[in-house]
Amino acid sequence: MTALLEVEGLSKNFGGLQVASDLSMTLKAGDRCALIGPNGAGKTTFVNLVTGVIPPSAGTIRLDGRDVTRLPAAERVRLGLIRSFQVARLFKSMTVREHLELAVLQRDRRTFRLFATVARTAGLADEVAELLGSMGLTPVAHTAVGSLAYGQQRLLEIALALAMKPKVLILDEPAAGVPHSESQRILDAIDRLPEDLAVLMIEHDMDLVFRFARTIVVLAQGRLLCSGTAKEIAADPRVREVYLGSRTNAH
Amino acid sequence: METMFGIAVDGVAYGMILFIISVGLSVTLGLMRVVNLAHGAFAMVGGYVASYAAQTAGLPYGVALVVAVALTVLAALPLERLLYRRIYGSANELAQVLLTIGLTFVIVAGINYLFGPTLKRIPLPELLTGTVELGPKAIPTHRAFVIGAGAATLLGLWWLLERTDFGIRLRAAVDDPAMAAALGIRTERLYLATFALGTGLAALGGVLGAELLPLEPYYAIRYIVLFLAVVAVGGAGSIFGSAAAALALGIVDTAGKYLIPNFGEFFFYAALILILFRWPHGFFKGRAA
Amino acid sequence: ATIKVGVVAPFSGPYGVVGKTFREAIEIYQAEHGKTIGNDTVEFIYKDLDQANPAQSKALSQELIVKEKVSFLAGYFFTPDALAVAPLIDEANIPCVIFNAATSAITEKSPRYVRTSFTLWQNTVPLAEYMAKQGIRKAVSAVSDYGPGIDGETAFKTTFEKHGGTVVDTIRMPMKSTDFAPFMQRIKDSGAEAVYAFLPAGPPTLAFAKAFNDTGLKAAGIKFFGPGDLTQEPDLPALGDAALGITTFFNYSRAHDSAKNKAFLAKHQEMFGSTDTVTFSSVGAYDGVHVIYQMIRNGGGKIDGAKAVDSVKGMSWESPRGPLTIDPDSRHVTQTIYLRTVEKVDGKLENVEKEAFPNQPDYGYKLGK
Amino acid sequence: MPTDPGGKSPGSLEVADLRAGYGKTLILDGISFSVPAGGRLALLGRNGVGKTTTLATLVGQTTRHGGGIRLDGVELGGMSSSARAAAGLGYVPQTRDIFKSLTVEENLVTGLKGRPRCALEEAYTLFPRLGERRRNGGGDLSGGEQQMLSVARALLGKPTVLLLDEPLEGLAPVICDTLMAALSGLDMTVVLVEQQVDRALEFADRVVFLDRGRVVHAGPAAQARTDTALLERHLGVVLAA
Amino acid sequence: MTSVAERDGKGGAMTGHPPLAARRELDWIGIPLIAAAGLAAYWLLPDDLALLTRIAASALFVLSLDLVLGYGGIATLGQAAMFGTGAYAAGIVAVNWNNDPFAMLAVGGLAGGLLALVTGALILHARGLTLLMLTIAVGQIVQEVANKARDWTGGSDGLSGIDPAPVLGMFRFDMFGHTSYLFALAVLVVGLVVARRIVRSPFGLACRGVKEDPLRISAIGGSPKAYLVVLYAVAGVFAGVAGALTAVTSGIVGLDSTGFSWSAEALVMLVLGGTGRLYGAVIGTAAFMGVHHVLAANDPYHWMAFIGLFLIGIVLFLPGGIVSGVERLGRLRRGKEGGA
Ligand SMILES: Nc1ncnc2c1ncn2[C@@H]1O[C@H](COP(=O)(O)OP(=O)(O)OP(=O)(O)O)[C@@H](O)[C@H]1O
Ligand SMILES: Nc1ncnc2c1ncn2[C@@H]1O[C@H](COP(=O)(O)OP(=O)(O)OP(=O)(O)O)[C@@H](O)[C@H]1O
Ligand SMILES: [Mg+2]
Ligand SMILES: [Mg+2]
Repeated sequence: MTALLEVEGLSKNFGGLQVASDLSMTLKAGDRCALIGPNGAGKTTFVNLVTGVIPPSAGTIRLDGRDVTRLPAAERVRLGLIRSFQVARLFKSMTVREHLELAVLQRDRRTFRLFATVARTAGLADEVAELLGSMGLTPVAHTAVGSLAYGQQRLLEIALALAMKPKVLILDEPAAGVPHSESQRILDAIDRLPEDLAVLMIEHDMDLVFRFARTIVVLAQGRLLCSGTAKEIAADPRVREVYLGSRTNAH
Repeated sequence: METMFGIAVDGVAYGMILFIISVGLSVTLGLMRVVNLAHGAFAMVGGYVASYAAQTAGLPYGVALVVAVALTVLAALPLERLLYRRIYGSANELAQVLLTIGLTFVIVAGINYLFGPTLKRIPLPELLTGTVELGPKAIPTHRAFVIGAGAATLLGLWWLLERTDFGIRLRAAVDDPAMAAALGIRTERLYLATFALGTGLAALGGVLGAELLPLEPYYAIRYIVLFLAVVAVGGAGSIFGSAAAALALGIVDTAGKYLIPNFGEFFFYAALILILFRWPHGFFKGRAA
Repeated sequence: ATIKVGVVAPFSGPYGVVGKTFREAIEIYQAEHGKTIGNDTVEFIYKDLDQANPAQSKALSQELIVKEKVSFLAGYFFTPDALAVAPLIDEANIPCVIFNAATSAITEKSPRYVRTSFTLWQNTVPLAEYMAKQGIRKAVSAVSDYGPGIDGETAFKTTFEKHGGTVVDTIRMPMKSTDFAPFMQRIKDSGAEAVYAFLPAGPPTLAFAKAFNDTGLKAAGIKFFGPGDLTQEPDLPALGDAALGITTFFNYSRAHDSAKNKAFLAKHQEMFGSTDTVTFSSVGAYDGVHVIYQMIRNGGGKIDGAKAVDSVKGMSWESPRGPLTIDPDSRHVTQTIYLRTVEKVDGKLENVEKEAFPNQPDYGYKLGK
Repeated sequence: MPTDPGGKSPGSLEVADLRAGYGKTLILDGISFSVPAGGRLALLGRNGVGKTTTLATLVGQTTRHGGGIRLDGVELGGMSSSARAAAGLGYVPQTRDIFKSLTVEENLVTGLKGRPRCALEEAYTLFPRLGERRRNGGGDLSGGEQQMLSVARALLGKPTVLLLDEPLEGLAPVICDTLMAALSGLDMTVVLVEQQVDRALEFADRVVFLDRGRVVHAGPAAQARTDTALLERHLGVVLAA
Repeated sequence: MTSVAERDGKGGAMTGHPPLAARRELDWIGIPLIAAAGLAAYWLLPDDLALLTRIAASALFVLSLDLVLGYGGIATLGQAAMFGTGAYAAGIVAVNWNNDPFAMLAVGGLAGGLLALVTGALILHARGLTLLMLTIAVGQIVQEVANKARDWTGGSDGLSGIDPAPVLGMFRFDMFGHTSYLFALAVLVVGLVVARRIVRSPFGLACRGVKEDPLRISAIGGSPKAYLVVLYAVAGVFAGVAGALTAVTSGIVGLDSTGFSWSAEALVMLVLGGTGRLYGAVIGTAAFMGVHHVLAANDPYHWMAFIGLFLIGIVLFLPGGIVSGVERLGRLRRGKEGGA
């Protein structure tokens, strides 16, 4: 299968602090990969580098064969590299529905229409309704996001990412703040995604990681510690020491 | 060479005056996140009190200065309780603008009513009149005094805000008032104290700067853009930033006036745009978002 | 019947004191001469225009004409505000008596303008001639960068050079300047013997005068001349001793020594408790009302704008500032310009008149575009 | 249980018929529970049932419509947030609420409540990570580091009652171990809200389940741990064996 | 597992956000209402057309500010730069080449839009106080240029002698102001309709997103700055047309039309009326200028104190502006009806 995302020798330092050193990784279509590692290992930084929120000190990033290392974040999004945020980042006074409308319009590059009407944009309503349904957000469609419970905001984060029709989807702790009872909903949504896209998930909830991931990559102190299948990782003594601790078991 | 020296000396002297009248705004705007457009009004009130104390009541300059600062702060405290307290928080920026403009109008009208529309002055003591020689340049003694006062203010504020627990608590309370309160920080008293500090500095600036920005009821509105410029260039909330900005703007303004007086204004604002283009958050990255 | 006069002037805002002087002068005139002429009562209606804002000036004047049905417009402190009403007064055929706005070109724009104040040219020409006569060869001009300032600069340069002097540097200072030290340095560096300076009355004049002293220009023997806006009476107490010895040319000083002025001041003292606010704009308004009264009298109760203006062309009278004549051509007052020096009189700073230059017309009329 | 029997250590918390919400919206509809001094209560429930609101009401960040909060017999209900903190409440909010513009060390200083600066070492010993980052801006920290900072900041003030809202969220499993061990060693009253039900029940001695702003079950934690039906009913989860 | 959605559905309905819906409704009747009120004023206050004309033209200007501030979150104290540029452009064209009022409006809008486009591209990377200062600086520079270009603009004397041709060759701009007012009112209403359209377009939606969180917009693939620049330019067109409208109806343009205080006054009027609601701009302008007019007429000396107290009162008792008060009333009434 084709490599959708190729990262080579990616490095970043903040002042004297080396947060990413020489990271390389490849995501192919159909990959379901989890990125784990101790707090402050550099996972979010890695995502920020890949998505273009911060510029790398060294290294290259290729998306679908194209070098995007110097492209601005928005440009990468348009090429299908989508992320969700670790802490929900939403437009507080806009409704759930408006969020999804905006995302879909933006994806289709229809946002510079000054004299069109959102309500009458062809196909929009149906697609938004479907997205709302898939995350169980239909009942709160007209609620301003500011007064949603945190868990629902997380679900909307995911819905937004899906609305962008990603090729590569990066989820930064998608289940943080979502109770176990509902994290299944997120996994279900991921399961329903087309097979030809790649998903990278960062998560500290090992239940979720082991249920989701086909491969796991472990990061520690800005370096790649090891990678492998869930079983291999769970058994790896180094990973147990720096990250998992003694309690966790792979299912 | 001599020209350059002249520009530098005049520029620094002007810059220090700008600093001393703007730094109070940096405190309220940068640290408390209140777009306090009434800053000029408080400076003006300070100036008028000093003028009254020195001219009508015949107090010596130093005493008048202290009285002015104290009275202005006293007068401002109820305002904090009644008005400002309700508009803290960055969600309220527009309300802040509106309220402080309204307050400014009221103060302007009040001063106009009480003291009349004509210019007022604060007589200088013998000691501060005349000039001091600085090589080939002579600068007015009063300005030299202001430079000294500015330097002292700078150090004092820096110490207070960066080196004491008061400073840390204050910045915490501004960053997230609810959490600060949950940690036991008495945010209301802290705000009150900081507001008092800001107004006190405004009054101090109003008195010390009166030679340059003469006192009249419209003082409150006339110079607010100048104050904002200093704070923006310095980075709101940064004391050293304000000083650096004031000096830079003072020198730019002086150079512009001296070298191309016919385009002085143009030069000043063009420089301002360039500086803000290069340092969009001010010289010292501001605390206010 | 009631004849209404609409007065547009700043009554609030930074120039609020101007409106106040207008109003005081009008009330004094009416107290002295009565509110009625024949069977008609003269009523003044005031509109506040706090800053130069021609569009607003026009709207207010329009309201005065349409709603209040005034027969005269008067006041106008700023040039653009006065210029704004030209089409209105022509359409409505109403005389407009300008109490202050000092750009020469105004009266060219409509035959219905009459002006009782002064122009920069009027003050500056005798000033420049005087400087030349004093043997001054090299001078600098420093003016505020706006219409009247540039009028002053042109008037000064033309006249001074015509009389053999050289203007070594012309400095236009931004209106919003607060620090004048750099300009002073430049004046010093220019090697001039004297400086001609004009700033509109207000806060900057104070900083300017202070800077002139503080930076040692005065000590260096550089002579200072300017129109009298710089030392207008209400600002003198604030200027303090820094003002002592400043020489200005102007059409009116509160200290003018004449029976008419004494009477005016006495009445002012009686009605308003002090004479602190009395200054050039007071007499501008006072004489303006005089002209309006005369127009009403001439018309015998009927007011036809064009005819009313015609009827006062060439009119002469004695004003608190001295003898005045309305020039039939420019409709601007020809008057005496005085050389004054700031001195302490009975512990109060005053512009004390030293020399008089009678019959000065508006030299600027129909000179510009 | 670490509380010494008859011990005089303060920290008994009593909540009676608490009704509160945001503005006019009522979220808590009469909640009552009590924790003895040194006791540990787990407050559990599904998404959006009002756990956070309960803790926020205890520290005075919501609108209280009625009911009482007593700490060692003293009514806190009418007090300001800062006065409650002075009375002994410590709070770790769900959203962490780090002061983003302050450095790590300055953040910790705000939690000292008058203790000397050398006490900061306690925090650095508990979370060495924070020691390494002490000069960093609080806003630059990674998610988990912020969580550590928030917990450490609350602990530094030596509260008599500690309110923890999902303190394990975003922490690596090893760090969770460390933190839970540290919390177990503390001699203070703790109210814990946590998604990791197994850890919460292991830690607590009593448990309260909330649903839609009401208490729907209260009992010993040990019993709840084994009662799968109970957990299924109130949380919708089944604990791994 | 019980359905979470059901429970949260209830929560959602409870915390549902009526203001938005209410806002929409009012927004729709708002424009016809303004047009009707404008016409009513024409009959009721025939002697005050000069004031009414100024209100209409100013409202259009404040509306332009609402677009940038209320819908884009661009804090500006330099909107008058575009207003003044439009006014001067229209005036210069009228004096030298073509005095047709529609041509003047077109030129003014074009000039304002162009200036906004160029300066916006230059300064809109900044936020907050920095941006505020940059807008002020641009305004000051424009004013300085207008002051220096005396040959074209008349400098501080103002650009006078603008004599617009009759509208459609039939209606002369006379001193009674009938034509001026109806013309200004018509332009304002058209402006409102266009603005409403823009605000509810996909572009308007995106701008609201940028206002709340520009970073999030780039995370869904948009360029916040591009939106803001376009919005700024569009608002610049509105401001330019407003300036041209003032030039048409007053026949003169002064330096004040580019000034800081005019920008600041517009801001006050907008916040007074309520930001982010188009008709808030109109109501705020009418309220401010109306109150000013009445107070200044009765007591020109101290109107300022009253205006100041009025502003303070609004902030304390009616945050969100006059319009929010109206909305609150509307909601109250609806609530009662629902309860009955
Ligand atoms: N802008 C910055 N300046 C300085 N240090 C930074 C900055 N951003 C991140 N760091 C540091 O880089 C390290 C890596 O942070 P990152 O957010 O990538 O961690 P993470 O792996 O996502 O951790 P977590 O699981 O806790 O979210 C942290 O120690 C953090 O303090
Ligand atoms: N600021 C707010 N304004 C209005 N309603 C709010 C606010 N915060 C929360 N709510 C509502 O209060 C209810 C309870 O929220 P709360 O945050 O207490 O739940 P929780 O039990 O902590 O849930 P979670 O597990 O998601 O953290 C929810 O329905 C939520 O929508
Ligand atoms: Mg992270
Ligand atoms: Mg919660």
